[in-house]
Amino acid sequence: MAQFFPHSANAYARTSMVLVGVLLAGLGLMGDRLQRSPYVTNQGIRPEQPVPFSHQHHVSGLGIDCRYCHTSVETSSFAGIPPTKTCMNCHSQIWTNAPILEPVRASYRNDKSLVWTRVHDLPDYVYFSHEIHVNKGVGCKTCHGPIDEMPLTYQHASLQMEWCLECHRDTASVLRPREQVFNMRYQEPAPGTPVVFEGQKYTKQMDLGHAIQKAYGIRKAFELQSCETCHR
Amino acid sequence: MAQDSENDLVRIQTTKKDLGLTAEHAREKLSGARGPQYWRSLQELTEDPEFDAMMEREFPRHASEWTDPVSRRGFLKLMSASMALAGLSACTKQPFEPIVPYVQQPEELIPGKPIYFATARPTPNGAYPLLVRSHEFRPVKIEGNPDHPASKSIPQGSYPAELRWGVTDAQSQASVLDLYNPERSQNVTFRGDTRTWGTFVGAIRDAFGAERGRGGAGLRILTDTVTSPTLAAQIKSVLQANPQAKWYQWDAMNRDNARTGAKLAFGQYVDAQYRLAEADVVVSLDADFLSGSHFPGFLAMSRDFISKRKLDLAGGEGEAAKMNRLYVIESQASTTGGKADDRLPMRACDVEQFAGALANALGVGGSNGTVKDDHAKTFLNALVKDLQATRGRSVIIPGEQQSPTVHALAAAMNSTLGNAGKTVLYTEPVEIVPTEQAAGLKELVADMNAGKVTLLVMIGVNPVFDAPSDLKFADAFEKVALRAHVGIYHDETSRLSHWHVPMTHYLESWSDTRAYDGTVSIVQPLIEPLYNGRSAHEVVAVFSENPGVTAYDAVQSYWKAQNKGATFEPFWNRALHDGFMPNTASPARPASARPAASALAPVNDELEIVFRPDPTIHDGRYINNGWLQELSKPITKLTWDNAAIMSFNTAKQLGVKDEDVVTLELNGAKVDAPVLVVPGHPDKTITAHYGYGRTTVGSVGTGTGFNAFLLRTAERSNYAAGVKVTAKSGERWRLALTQHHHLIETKKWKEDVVGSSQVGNEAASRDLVRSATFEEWRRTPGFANEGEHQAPSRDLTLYGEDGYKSWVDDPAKNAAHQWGMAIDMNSCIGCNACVVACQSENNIPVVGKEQVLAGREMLWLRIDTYFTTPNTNDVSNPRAFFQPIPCMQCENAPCEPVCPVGATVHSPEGLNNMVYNRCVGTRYCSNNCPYKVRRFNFLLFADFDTESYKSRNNPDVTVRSRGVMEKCTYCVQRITSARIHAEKETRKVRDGEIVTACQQTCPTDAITFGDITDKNSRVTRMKSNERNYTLLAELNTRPRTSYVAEIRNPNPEIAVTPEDHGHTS
Amino acid sequence: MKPVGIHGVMAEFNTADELVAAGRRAYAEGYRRMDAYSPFPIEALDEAIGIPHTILPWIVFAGGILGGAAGYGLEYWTQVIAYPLVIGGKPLHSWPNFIPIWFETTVLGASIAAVVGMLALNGLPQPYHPVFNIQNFVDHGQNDRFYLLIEAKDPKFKSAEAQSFMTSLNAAGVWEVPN
Amino acid sequence: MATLPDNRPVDLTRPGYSTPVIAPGYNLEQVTAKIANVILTTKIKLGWFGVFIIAFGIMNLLLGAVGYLFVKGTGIWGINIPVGWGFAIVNFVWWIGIGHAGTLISAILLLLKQSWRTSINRFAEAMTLFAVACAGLFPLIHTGRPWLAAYWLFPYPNTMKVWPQFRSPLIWDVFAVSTYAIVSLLFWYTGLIPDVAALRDRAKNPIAKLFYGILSMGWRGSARHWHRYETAYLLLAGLSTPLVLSVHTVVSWDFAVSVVPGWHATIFPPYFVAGAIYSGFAMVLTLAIPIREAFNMKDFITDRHLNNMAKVMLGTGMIVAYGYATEAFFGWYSANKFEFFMIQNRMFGPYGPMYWFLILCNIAIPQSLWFKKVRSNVPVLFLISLVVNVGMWLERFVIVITSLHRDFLPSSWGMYHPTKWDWMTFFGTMGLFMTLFFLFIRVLPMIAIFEMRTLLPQAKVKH
Repeated sequence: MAQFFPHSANAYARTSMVLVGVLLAGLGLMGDRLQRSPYVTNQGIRPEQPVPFSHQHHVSGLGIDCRYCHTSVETSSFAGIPPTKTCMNCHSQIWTNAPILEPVRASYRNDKSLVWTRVHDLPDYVYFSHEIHVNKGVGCKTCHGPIDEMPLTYQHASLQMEWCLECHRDTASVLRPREQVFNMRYQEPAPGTPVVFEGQKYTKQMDLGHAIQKAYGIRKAFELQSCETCHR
Repeated sequence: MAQDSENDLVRIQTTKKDLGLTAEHAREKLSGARGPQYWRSLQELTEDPEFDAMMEREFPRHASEWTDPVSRRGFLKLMSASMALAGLSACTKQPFEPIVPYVQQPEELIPGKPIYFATARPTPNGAYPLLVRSHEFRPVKIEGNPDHPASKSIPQGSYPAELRWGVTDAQSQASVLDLYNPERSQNVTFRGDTRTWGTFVGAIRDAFGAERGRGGAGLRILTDTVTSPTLAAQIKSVLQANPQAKWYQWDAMNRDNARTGAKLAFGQYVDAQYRLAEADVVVSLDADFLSGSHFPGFLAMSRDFISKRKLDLAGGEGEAAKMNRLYVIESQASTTGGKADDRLPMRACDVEQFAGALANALGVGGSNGTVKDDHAKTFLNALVKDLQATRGRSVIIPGEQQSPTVHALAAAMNSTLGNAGKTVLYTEPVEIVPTEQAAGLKELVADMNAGKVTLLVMIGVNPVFDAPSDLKFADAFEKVALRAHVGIYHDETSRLSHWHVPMTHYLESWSDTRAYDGTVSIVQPLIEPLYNGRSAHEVVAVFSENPGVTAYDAVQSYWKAQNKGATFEPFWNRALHDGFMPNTASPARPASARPAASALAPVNDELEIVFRPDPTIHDGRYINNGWLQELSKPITKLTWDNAAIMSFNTAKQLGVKDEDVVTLELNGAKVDAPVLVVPGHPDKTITAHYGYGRTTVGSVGTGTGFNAFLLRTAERSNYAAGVKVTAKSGERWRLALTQHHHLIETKKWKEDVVGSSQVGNEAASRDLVRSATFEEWRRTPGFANEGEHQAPSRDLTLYGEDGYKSWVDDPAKNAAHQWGMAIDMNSCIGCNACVVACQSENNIPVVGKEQVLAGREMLWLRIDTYFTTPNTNDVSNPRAFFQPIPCMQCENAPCEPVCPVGATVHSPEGLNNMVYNRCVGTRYCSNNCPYKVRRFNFLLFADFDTESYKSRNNPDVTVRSRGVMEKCTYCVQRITSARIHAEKETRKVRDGEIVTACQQTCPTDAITFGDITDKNSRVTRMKSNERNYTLLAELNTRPRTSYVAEIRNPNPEIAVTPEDHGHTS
Repeated sequence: MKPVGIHGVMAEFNTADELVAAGRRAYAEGYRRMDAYSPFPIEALDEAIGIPHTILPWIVFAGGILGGAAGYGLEYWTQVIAYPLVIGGKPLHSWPNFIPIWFETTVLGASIAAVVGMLALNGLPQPYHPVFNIQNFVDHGQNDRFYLLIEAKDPKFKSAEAQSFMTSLNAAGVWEVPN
Repeated sequence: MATLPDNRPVDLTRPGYSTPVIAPGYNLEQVTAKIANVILTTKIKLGWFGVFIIAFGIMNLLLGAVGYLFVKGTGIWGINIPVGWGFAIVNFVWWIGIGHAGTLISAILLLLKQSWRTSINRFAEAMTLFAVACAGLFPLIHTGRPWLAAYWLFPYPNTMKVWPQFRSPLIWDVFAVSTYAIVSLLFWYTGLIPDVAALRDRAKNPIAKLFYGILSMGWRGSARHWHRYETAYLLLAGLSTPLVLSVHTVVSWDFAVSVVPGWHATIFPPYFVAGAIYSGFAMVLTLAIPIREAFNMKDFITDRHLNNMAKVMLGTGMIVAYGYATEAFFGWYSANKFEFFMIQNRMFGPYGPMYWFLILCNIAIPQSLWFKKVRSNVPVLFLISLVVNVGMWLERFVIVITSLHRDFLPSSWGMYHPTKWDWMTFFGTMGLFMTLFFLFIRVLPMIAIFEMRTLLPQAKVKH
């Protein structure tokens, strides 16, 4: 038999060429998806906690201000995790023997810290400061999402650099008046629901944003995306 | 400084509660899961009830962990490791980290914000007043106390009021590292076996009880120089109760000569305090008062001395300008000599003769002295003329290591010249009970040999190592029935003692102390003893009626006694807050020196050896401190070793060269030492720094240097003639120099001896160091910017308008600030304080001798030293120039365009950013950096394993892992925190709000940092100075760091060929 | 599925000259759909059997333009638009530094176009081809003999005629090539 | 006295007889057989096996050294501050240089219609590929964090939204070298297609048939194919020529773009390219001479080839010499302190001896090539080729190290001492190179069969 390759070999040869191309493209796409997946970012994941603390209940339900627990959010890079004492301020009065609160009481009784699991955990070469964001009109919700509706706390944003850059390159799109920062029911300005800032009524976020930029002296995009802003 | 505004809020008194927290937190670190475990003390293992009780008491309070460098470094480590395996950082999953809040948060703590505590570092010749930065109750960074007279920065009226910060010295900066050293002794031992404090007290009380009957005849207490009023009072009361007991003080670098000299001159012990701000002519008789804390009052003296050389400040530029003049007659090559306007090197023993001759010429009765060679004669005559012309405005400073006669003569001359009371004050000594320590130690040894001593308690001393060799201390020591040693480390003495008690670090326990001028500070602890240490107060209390008394009670009750009544509380709190008690400086004594008619010691022609404390590790007490070990010593640039330092000629005569091993032999005693040839060292003499060559030390100090104490006798403790030097053929001792000033070959290579002058020439021809004499500067104020080494015009760019200019010159595209730095060469005295400050602030790792030898030291800031020879190629007496080199933050940074991944880029504020987490380590940037200020982590230099050291790290700075380039960033973390502070108030950063670590610690304020677009900022004023120039300007790198050319003020009558403009030789 | 019918008629020659001559004859005869096979390139064949000039050069040109544009575009977009950073005081669009990569990508684009284009135009890969049914061709086709093939697709093709015509060219052998 | 395949004696040294690029008396079949049989023979030569094992052993040095490097970090090498680049970059430049001959021979000589290229271009190209492979290793492993450099150096969309910094010559390198590797591979493969087709039809063993069958893509020597094939090949040659020049130009920019005295010189690109060709031809000789002995290819790789290559070496060597002269001249004429000191230090500094040794290797000794006697003396030629290889490596060493170790600030001057790991890595790459090369000559035709055919009289078509 003179022919070494069967007739079908031609088809195989050509399709295999196409397949290789498709495969490479597929791998690339997969990698791109993977690096943004919750598996890598922990986005939306609710880690195990010693006590199933519900922001929904405490914030929406009871209307407790963020700063009641996160005391240093306005004064320090770190927002502050409430010491057991803070919990006991109320829970020595109410739910005094709710079983789920036993760890808290135990902690207070034995003077032994609760060990929570970090929900928002930036890489350690990233230096984030709550202080400046909160003071420049970046609302809690802007990064933490609908924290007031979370029965169990999870990470709202990807916390990846590209996500940080989104705002740093376009601050106007997220800024709100300082006094609105901790307001969980704050609505972005819209024709129906204007936002008043320094006596002015604003119906477009961009207009409001630019006004705030001017008023608060927000640095320009090319400054805020400079490396030393977050890395040292 | 930025934090200042907050200081008053946060600089508060430490409460016991905090201490509990801090201790617990530290222990958390120590018993951390990662890395090797460091138990707090063996007691943990030997389940001691007392310990359990203590744990019960303190376990509860967990400290929080957020800004904790441990996790940061842990992560970096994890990252490098896992990425090495995974290979894809984007896909490396970050592990869940715990977050541990307090149970009850101390109210003064704002998590994530540092707190400042005022305290002081006691040293034998006066305390160094400090302001210590503490993160979550972990002392991290040492700063000087801005308010204390001894440590405040140059008090020029022309500075803005809020610009106050405290200055410090290298040893103080480094002392925080000792606190965390895991190799500190951690438990009470008896003959090496672990015991408890309780058993120790019991045993000592028993032995002491036996002595009680005979008035404590067998009890001897040996301490280092005591500057603590409380401790002195405690000991005195013990001695009162036991009249037969004796107390001795011993420091290897003691001030016996000064004391004896004072006796000769005044009939009483006094401290001379020099007011150099008043002196126009300063004469140093072998006094090395510019090179570090081993000279009493170093901070104030250098500050005052330099304040007379800041030409823009001392009477302004131009005609009005005035400048003091420094004559240095010295027996070694020191920074003081390097800064001298006129310098005369000679052997230590000749200094006495010279002093005699000088006194004679100044008409001090009964003195004589012969000066042989002609240059010395011209020098002397010119000096005399100068002194006579400046009566009352001159000062003569005798060296600590010079003979009592010299001290006496100096005192006599000062009063003859009418300087006493003006440029020099005589006050009561800084130590509470001044003694002549060598004599005391002799007496003690005699008693021990005579068997009179049954109980010897040694606190903070190591006599077995550093006592004069002829006293044979160790032998006598053996004869004492019960020997107890109290010290921070296990050392030679503790090894031969029955009992050893770990002592507290000064940051760990309460005490009080006096600065060199007598001002009293409360030593306030920032953290509870990490290693179960006990303070001297507690130990001495053992011999009192109430052994249980704590240091806190002892100190407080002492001061209660001092000021009775209701005023105590405010007084106490004020003292703690300010860090010192106002108006407690020792008053000047109206003392006039009598002409000292003492015969001068005869001078022979033998080879002489000079003993000096080591510039970095002092008398050996800091030998376990990696920062100080790796700190290149001024002038010699030597690290990790000491050496037999000699001149080129002496080396030639002895037929030896660098790194040869020689045997030094002095009346019987022998020791092997490496040779190091240093330009400017006098001939026929060898300088040996003591403190090295210890046998019982931690891993850092092991195997470093040779023990010069072996040659040092009680009689000749500072210099001795007749040392025999024999070269050991074939043997070499590698010396890790950070600047190879001997190996420079230019014209003719293989010419190692003339080498160092060649450096001078090379540096000169490259115009790196620019200086002129006072006269020349008067004639041509712009000398520094003449010659061909100028920056090309800014318009010379390929890109025209959209080029470089658009980014920095166009305000529209610009940030609110443009940072810049100016370094005043006139002010830099090369004392190294800034280098350690930088290391401490920026978590710079220590790499060890081998890596330094390989050329891989990591220090971001270095002090380049160039020698120049006014009289051509005479390397025996060169001038030294000290040039601190941080990153130049070039506007056209050559490092940036060559980085393939953009890990080093420019910030809108003109910083040359280094993004560690982006760096892949091609090292191209370093190759292309003309200033070679970049440092590379060739191996995993950062310490990821020692738990305790992690607590020391500055949490605001990333700890760099292996394979990453790093460099000076103008302390970008400080810039950022100040900027945030300002932005919160929607304003620009004020001038002086940002102070870099090096600038803050500089005793002479040589470094100025600020916004160069602000016309009124100090840095702008410095840069507008005519002497301002930039390094290698012709490369058009446009550095943001510039230098102010140095002016020397030599006496024209002393023949020195004038320096030509802008050139160093 | 097994291929059916015939592919054409093939003749074997011993020298290149004979092949070229035969090719000319066949072309003169009016045959158009034919091909010649030789162990090395023979330029004379092109005009002999009327091979049109290939469009490959234009494909390569396009590839080069594409590669270059992509390269410079990437540089400009990343450095000026996507993440503008000041580098060593140079402008964002520092074009001199962008030239080397622009050049390299141009060459890369062109080269890939050349090879891929060549293979594509040649219809390769094609492991199976009717001519391999002729054992002689397999044994000598890539070595030392020369072949002329008249394809069945040729309008003028009649197997018998073609075979007799071939033999008239005193070929060393003539075969009918099954598909 | 050579003999023809049909055993007729022929005197090649007869006066007036110019050695042909292929010995007379061969026919198509014999050419194919002679080259193909080297591969298709079933029995493995013991000699080949021996050298292969040795090469493989040396290659494992590389694996060991690199493994340890990844564990410990670049600190195991002698590099430091100021000498941030050591052996790694020296070897990189050296290998890249060697990698220039192949493409040059196949491309430029093709355009210049140099028929003698045909018998050496194939393995010269192979050599190029393997040299580039060795070279490509270094830019990666010399970084501090190779596991990041491996992909951060390439532009790909990422979650950090950051990109490579395209002003850096190192990035130019990445593109230049990878482009060069790809194009050389394509060029080489294109040339191989007709030959593997021949092997396919010649092979008996079905596995070999399959292997060559797949590689040949069903090539059948159709005139239409040949037409496009020739066009493509010519175009590739045209593209490769500027490319091959660009690659070493870019490599030279790694240095010339910097500010370091001794690096920052406009002469670098031409002088580097010349040096590359120089070392490339030296390496071709180093390989060709033993091979034609071992496989008895004297009739295909004739003395004429060696002679011509020697001439090319002489020529490029002179350009390189001119480069050295210019550097020295710059140093003096620029009246620039740094430049002047640099050249002084290069000549009389601690590394001075290496400078003079490289002058000896690259300039002095090769001058002997002026003489036909030397050119036609094969053993001597072989030695000279080795000497030049050494010399060119030294040149790179001198350029990299002596420029860095004493640049601007005397305070920061230092020395560089290679460690055993440096040496292991260097020799290791030679092992890698040889291993690949021996595998190549075993599985693929080391000489372009179909091109050899065109050299035969039978291939000349009259009218």
